[in-house]
Amino acid sequence: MKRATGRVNRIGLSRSEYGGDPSTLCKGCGHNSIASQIIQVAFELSLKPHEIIKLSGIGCSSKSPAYFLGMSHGFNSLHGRMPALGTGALMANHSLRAIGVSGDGDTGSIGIGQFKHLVRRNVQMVYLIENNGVYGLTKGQFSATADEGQGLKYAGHNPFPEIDLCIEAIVAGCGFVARSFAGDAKQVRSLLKAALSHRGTAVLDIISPCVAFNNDDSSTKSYGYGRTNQYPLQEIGYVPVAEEIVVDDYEPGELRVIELHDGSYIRLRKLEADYDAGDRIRAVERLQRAQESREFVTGLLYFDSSRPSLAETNNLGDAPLASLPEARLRPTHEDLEGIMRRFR
Amino acid sequence: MKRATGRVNRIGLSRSEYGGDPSTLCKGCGHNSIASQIIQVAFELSLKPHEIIKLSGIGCSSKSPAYFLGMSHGFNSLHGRMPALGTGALMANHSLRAIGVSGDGDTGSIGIGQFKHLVRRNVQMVYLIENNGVYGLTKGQFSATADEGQGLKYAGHNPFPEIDLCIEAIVAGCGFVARSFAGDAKQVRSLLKAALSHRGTAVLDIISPCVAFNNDDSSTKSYGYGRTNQYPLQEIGYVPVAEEIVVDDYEPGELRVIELHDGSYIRLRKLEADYDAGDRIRAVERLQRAQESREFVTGLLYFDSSRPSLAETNNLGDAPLASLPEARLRPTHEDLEGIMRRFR
Amino acid sequence: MDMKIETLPHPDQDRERGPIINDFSLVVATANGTGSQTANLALLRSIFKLGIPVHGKNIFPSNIQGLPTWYHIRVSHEGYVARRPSEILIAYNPATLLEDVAELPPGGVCVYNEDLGFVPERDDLCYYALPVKELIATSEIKGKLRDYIANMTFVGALAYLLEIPLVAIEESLSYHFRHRQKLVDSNMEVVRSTYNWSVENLSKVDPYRIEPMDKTKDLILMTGNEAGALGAIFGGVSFVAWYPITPSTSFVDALREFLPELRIDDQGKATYSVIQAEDELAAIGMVLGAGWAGARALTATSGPGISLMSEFAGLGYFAEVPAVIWDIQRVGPSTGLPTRTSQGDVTFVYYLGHGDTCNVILFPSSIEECFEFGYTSHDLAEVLQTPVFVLSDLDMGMNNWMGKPFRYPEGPLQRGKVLSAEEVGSDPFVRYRDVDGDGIGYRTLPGNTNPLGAYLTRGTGHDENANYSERAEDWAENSERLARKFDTARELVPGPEISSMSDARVGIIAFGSTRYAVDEARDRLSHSGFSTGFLRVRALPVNGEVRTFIEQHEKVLVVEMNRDGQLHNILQTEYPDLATRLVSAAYLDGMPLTAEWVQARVLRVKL
Amino acid sequence: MDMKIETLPHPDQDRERGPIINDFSLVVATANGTGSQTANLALLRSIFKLGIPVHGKNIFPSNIQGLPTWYHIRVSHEGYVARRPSEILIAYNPATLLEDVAELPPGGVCVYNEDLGFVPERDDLCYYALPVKELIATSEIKGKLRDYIANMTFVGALAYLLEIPLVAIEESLSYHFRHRQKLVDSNMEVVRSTYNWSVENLSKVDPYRIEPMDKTKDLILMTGNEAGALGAIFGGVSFVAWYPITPSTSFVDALREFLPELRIDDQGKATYSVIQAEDELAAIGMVLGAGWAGARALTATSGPGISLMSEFAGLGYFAEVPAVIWDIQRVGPSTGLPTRTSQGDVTFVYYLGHGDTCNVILFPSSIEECFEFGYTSHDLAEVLQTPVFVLSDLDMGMNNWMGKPFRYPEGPLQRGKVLSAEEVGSDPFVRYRDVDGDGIGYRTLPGNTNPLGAYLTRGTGHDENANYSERAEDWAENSERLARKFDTARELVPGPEISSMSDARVGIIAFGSTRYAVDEARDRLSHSGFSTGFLRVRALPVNGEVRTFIEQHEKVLVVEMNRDGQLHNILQTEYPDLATRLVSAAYLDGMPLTAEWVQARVLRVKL
Ligand SMILES: Cc1ncc(C[n+]2csc(CCOP(=O)(O)OP(=O)(O)O)c2C)c(N)n1
Ligand SMILES: Cc1ncc(C[n+]2csc(CCOP(=O)(O)OP(=O)(O)O)c2C)c(N)n1
Ligand code: SF4
Ligand code: SF4
Ligand SMILES: [Mg+2]
Ligand SMILES: [Mg+2]
Repeated sequence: MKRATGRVNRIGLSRSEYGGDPSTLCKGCGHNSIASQIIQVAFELSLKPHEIIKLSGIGCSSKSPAYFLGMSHGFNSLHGRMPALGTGALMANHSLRAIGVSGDGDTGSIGIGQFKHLVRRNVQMVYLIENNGVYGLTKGQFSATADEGQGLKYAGHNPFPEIDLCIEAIVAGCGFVARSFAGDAKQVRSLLKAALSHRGTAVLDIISPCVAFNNDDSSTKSYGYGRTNQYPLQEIGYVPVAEEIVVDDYEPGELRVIELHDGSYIRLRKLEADYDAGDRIRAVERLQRAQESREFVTGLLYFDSSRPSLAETNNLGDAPLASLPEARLRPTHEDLEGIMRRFR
Repeated sequence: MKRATGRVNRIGLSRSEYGGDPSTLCKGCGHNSIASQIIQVAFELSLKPHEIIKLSGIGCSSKSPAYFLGMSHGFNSLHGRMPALGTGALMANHSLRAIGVSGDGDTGSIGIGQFKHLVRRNVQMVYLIENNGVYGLTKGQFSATADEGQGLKYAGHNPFPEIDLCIEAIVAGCGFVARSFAGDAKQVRSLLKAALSHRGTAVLDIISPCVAFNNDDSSTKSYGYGRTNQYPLQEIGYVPVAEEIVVDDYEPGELRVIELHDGSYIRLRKLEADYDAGDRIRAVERLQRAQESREFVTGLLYFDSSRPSLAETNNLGDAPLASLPEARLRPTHEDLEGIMRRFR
Repeated sequence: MDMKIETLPHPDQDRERGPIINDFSLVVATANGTGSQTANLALLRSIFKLGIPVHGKNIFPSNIQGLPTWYHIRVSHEGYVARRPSEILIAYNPATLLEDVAELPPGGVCVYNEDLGFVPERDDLCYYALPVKELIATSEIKGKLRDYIANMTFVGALAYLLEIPLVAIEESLSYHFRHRQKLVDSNMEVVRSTYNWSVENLSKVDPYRIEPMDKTKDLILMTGNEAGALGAIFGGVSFVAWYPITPSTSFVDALREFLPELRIDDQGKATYSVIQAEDELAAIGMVLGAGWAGARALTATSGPGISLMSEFAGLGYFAEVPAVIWDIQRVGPSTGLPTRTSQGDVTFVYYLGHGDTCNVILFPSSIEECFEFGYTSHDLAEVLQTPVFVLSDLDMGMNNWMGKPFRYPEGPLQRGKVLSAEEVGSDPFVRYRDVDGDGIGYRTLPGNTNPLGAYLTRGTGHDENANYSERAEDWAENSERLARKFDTARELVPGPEISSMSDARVGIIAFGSTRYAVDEARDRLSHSGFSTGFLRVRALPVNGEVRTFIEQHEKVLVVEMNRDGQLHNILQTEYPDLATRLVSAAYLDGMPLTAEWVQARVLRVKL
Repeated sequence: MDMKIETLPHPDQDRERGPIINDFSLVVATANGTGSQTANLALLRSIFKLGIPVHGKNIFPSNIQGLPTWYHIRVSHEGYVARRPSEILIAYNPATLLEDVAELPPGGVCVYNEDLGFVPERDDLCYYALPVKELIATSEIKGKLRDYIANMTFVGALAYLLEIPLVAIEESLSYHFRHRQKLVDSNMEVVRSTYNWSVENLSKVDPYRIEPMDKTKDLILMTGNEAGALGAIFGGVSFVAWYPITPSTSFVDALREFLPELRIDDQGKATYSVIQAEDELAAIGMVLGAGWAGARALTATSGPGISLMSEFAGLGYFAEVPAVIWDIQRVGPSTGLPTRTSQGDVTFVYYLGHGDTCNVILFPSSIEECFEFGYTSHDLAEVLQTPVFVLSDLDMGMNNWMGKPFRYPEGPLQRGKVLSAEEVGSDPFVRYRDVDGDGIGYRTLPGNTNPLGAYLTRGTGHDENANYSERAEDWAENSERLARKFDTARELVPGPEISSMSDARVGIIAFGSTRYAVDEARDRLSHSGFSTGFLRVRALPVNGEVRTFIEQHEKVLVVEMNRDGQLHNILQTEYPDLATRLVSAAYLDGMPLTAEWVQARVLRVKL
């Protein structure tokens, strides 16, 4: 537990009390920025730490629950299997709010099945994808969200079309689908806040550049001296200490071109002010068009809160299943006798 | 091996030589009609049985490879895992044409991850989904393609949105996506023929009603006396012998309402003659709209043969890997010495 | 490994041909999907209602319609329920008719559907031909359901041949149709008309007969899966996730049948949640999530599902999360025979998960124990903070067994070492410290309001405080503690049930559904003066009494329904000094073991 | 179970302080991601190039940047390569500096980065302080790469302290940078300037020194994963599917490095295909598909991946499909310690798959054997028509080991019983008939043009003709044949390697990477007059010679790097009559075993 320091929020906690262990991720990793925003949002919203659970799979991204909300319970589970774990945890206690953190490999490759089925069931949780297009923790292979045609030093050239996890979420029935960029603190925070109050699964796909492995020889600005000339991968690894990439607030409808650590660029376009997030079919179309023009549209892409959450579908009462007393869990002697009579 | 009887095709085989073992599926099951169409198409195209492999997962649908093309090799594998098996088999021998048969549970539930990744890789195979919205073989639970709100006797009411496997295929990058109805023999055959010559994965989602379990109490015309009044499921199972449901040829753009065995209806609409199958974004939109109006659009929904198949991506030569002689598989003494020098 | 079943002289072969009362087996041969199960179960339950010990085994195919199905009913005034070759055949399936007839012993009885065009050849059998089509021609039921109701004809015929009172049959039908009188009437119409026809047209020549007794008055008749599901419900299970797979599906069907009845609260809200997962990886994942968050959670599956649960099982063991997994075993490896019974997952489940994972296993062998383990498994899982596997099998799970009415669980639910906010207090909470020396730490649940109460659960190496650690000592200590916890489990799991005979030189060890064949074999052996001891293992890890039992016998035959002698091998590593006393009697072909087979294996033991 | 490592007096502790030549261990402590591996490997290879037996072990964290990393280099003129406490520390990591220094033995050497503000306290050590920042201030390399090149300073200092000729270092750097002179030069600049600085500023007081020998002239230095990958390539592997997981990733990296070089044909086409799967279920599925269709196929993974492969492993066993699976073991259960070594998957892999599945396992224990098993595993898989597992570990797989240059495989690829169209001929083809009595049927490949040659492969019960069957006899016979096939495997897998001493009363059994600790322990013991026998298991199932070895010794210690004594337990069930002779010496904390530990366990055996 962190001790209160400085300014406190409505429930008397300081920002630092929402912090966690020191990060062991690379300096400048987008995942660290996202963790900071989670801390900030929890502080600003005066969330009660014991009402939150943190869930993750396996990967650099999935390590981050250790680095925020140290006073909340959490479960760093198996690669690609956070959705199932979260589903069970939230059915056992649907009074909790869950922040799930996953990576693009964790969600898009091994975990795509669980992801789609979580969304279908509308399990009430914020599902955060820290999307860098690579497997960070296993050192730089392509994930399923890597751009078609992209090059990576160790992995070569990606010949396969990228999976757009926002499209995947929408066509699986998700009622809250947003995209952002790790360096856009303000947008990340406002989307996080909205997501935390959504009834059902809220998917946030956050582009979160990997300092260490998003490095392409073909990029003219590549500084990858440390890596590009070496052999073989497992023996020599130098990860330069980098600065976080930050984008300042940009306008609805605007395009921002962001230079990444390796000198390549990504194009972010913020959704227009008059964008209608209520039209599922248009949202998918918009994402497909953005894919064609190699842009990432950021903002709340689709929103519909009409579908019941899984807890509602399952007709749960107010008290969490996990805290029901024995009297409500175990049927009576008479119940048993009744059943026994039936099998005579 | 079946002996030639009656009319023979270009390579001297009769239709019956493309047959397999007698079906052990229910009489009237849509899956049987599809097997017949596969036999007919193989006969009409004069396919060489040894150039075909049949692959499947587990389920009633996945049993059917035993019931067609008895002179072709086949592999009835694991539940939901046919895509991986097929990928390996076709990389080992890319001169083979593969017919994969799966169910909606096999593909949409346990297998959705492998399905999406197969499609992304563009493995050259015809991927047939015999879609009945239920788990036939395990007796009537909902699959992920069951309509939202649908009722089934044993499974109750389905509260979750359906997964549309054609949309899933398209957004994963599939270049051949079609939908049909098991009872529409003509359409199934023509789509099968086209699929067999596609470069890459060709997905055919065929609505294939289950006689035994697509039975809803709420359906007024339900004849389900045998089942609806009984308890419990595993003890008493009566499956009435039914006729195959057949739809005669209908016109492009036309809507056909088909009565199923249990008295419920499905609505099929054939794509218009001027439908542009080359527009991916429109195809997804069309499917989403059809979903909203509770129709199934049938026909070739999306077609694009520009993406290389996985064998091309992997730079394979003409000779299958499986038949390379030792001399091409094992590097030379000199090669080994060269490498050894390098590690001195 | 000798896989052949010994064929001993059939017990009835040499008997004098007097009336044989309440002591025979009959088999109904039909095709799948013809609905014959109503008739079979009506028959079974009428015999049961007449006070006669009875048991039914359904040998059904892995498809939905048209393949051969056999329903075996064993009637035994002595109460034996193990599988035994049948003397009476109801031959209603043309596809297997000739084979079925060939399997009858001399003196056997063949009741057949005349419409199948069967011409009797063996002259050592009694035949009764039923003109089925004709018999149902007058039924008010029309159309497709004719086929279905046709099965009632053999019930009617047997009522005459075996002297089963029609009122008992009517009562059973009423039971199965849940007192829907219209259904009962239309079925009874066929039963009655066939009975009447039989009285006039058949002349009874075989010796087999039913006579009312009072041996089942206080008993129930239920499947193991129903019993297990009820046990779980009375154990307070509140979360279920599953993926359909034979033969575990009916376990969850029973949960879904009884939970809404027993566990909806005053406000009409459910005190449970059941989720059909997208596969078994998800099912076990959900169960672990729920167990971690404090619900009593279970999943039910079979071999292929167990394989898919491996990675999560290891996480559950290592991250110390309670969970209950019912494995209703079927024949493997691989998809194998989905509708045949086996005890083939013992080794695999015991070590399920890579690394040094080891799991607690319970082996119920009766419906009473299915019920009991249904709740104690949750107690154990929460007390030990680990996944607990209950290994039943298709035979136990899907067939109807007699049993005593279940005893209401004694004592409160044992929820293990869970600290409330107050209990955490103001000292730092140390999740994995072995405070009590039993290897079990104290846990808190998410939602605990004490700010000192939270921790991060993980599958990675950690120290006592649950912090990530790669330190060698931390790994070794934690893993040693887990081993200690397994020793604690050894003391807590249900001990073996032992039945000794003081002069026995041969002992038998068995578990689960094979105990019935062993019981019967021992009685037979004992009648012929051959004493045996019997120890029924009820859980893994095994505990001390097993050692004593082995020590007390010169040779101990480990009887099990798999190929490789899985429990036998586990016992050898548990008791290396006694390893050579253990003799494996393992056999698997999908059919439940018979007493004859066990008897022959015992006689073959070299002393 | 006793998990504590014995601490014996350190071998150097009592030595006289004369020069110690070519006989010490050094450890470089840095943080992950600083690129120190270049420096470490340059050091390792320069010693190797000087003809001195040497071995390096990388103890690295499961993250990418910033966590502690230790690189151990053991220099041994006697050729020992097992882990041993280090006398020389290169202390470049502030986070672990104090702990690292504390671990040095009296008389140890500490070379440290002065910039870290470390104040020496222990007075039984020799200290050398390097002003790293200052030393690289003049380097032409600017910006972020400064940190990286900073590691070259300790190389320069050690060149002086240990007397390593600079030319050897330059040669090594040239090796690692693949002769890119610019890179070599900029690195050598730092090495040289530090060397010069050291000559002027440090005065050598410790006894450790390097002296050229000629013991490695004919040897190579390579990781086990590289060797295994090369073995597979020379075994004609043509299909690889995998999912990244430490420590198996470098196995596939090596394949992807060498395949394009060695296996592109005249037309520029690949004679192989490598697919990064979406997970391990898919990877093994692809491999089985390829093996079924006739390619030599492999996947490489580690514990969690093995768990996920369970269901397919069972299918491979039952449907009889060749496949090779490399399991580069790391510490489990669960995610465990992904970057630490273990031998913890033996039991799980042996029985991987529900039902009576059992698998063939190979245990390479040197780079030569990694290479050899790299191709023989494919021969075995195709001959036996079954998945073959090769169990290596992180220590073997990812570290650099000396070895003899690999021998080109003798004889042609053994492709097993595959029938061509002509061989199928005109008789019906019976896939699963045991024609030769070895349990292995004949198979055909898809594409076989003989119309009689096709069959449907399945994971469900089948008869000899591969037709679906639920018949009890068919199941039993097929499963008996599979057991017979496993007996055939017993004869075909590589037998144990035995080194006996005629007067030994204690035998040792070990496998894989622990053999080096055993070798050294035995030498030590033998010097003090204690004879031991050694049998190195090279495969499961074990064969006959193992029995003889156990019989020849009063007690046999089974040494392994896991908690539960997995091989020990398997051997007990294999040889129940010898079970009590087997003593388990199992320990796992993620660090490779030491000779001291083995020695102590041997001395503790009660005779
Ligand atoms: C079953 C299993 N397979 C493989 C791994 C190895 N592994 C660890 S993290 C990872 C990929 C992580 O990629 P991503 O989810 O994109 O996270 P990132 O590190 O990029 O944040 C893999 C393959 C594992 N832990 N478990
Ligand atoms: C791993 C695993 N889990 C569960 C099963 C049981 N199972 C067999 S078929 C099936 C569902 C089949 O449904 P679908 O694919 O829609 O095929 P259908 O029978 O409807 O044609 C299931 C769950 C299995 N065989 N393997
Ligand atoms: S490797 Fe990439 S994803 Fe992982 S911590 Fe470093 S920068 Fe982040
Ligand atoms: S159960 Fe349904 S899907 Fe299966 S064979 Fe019968 S009709 Fe077809
Ligand atoms: Mg990633
Ligand atoms: Mg289906």
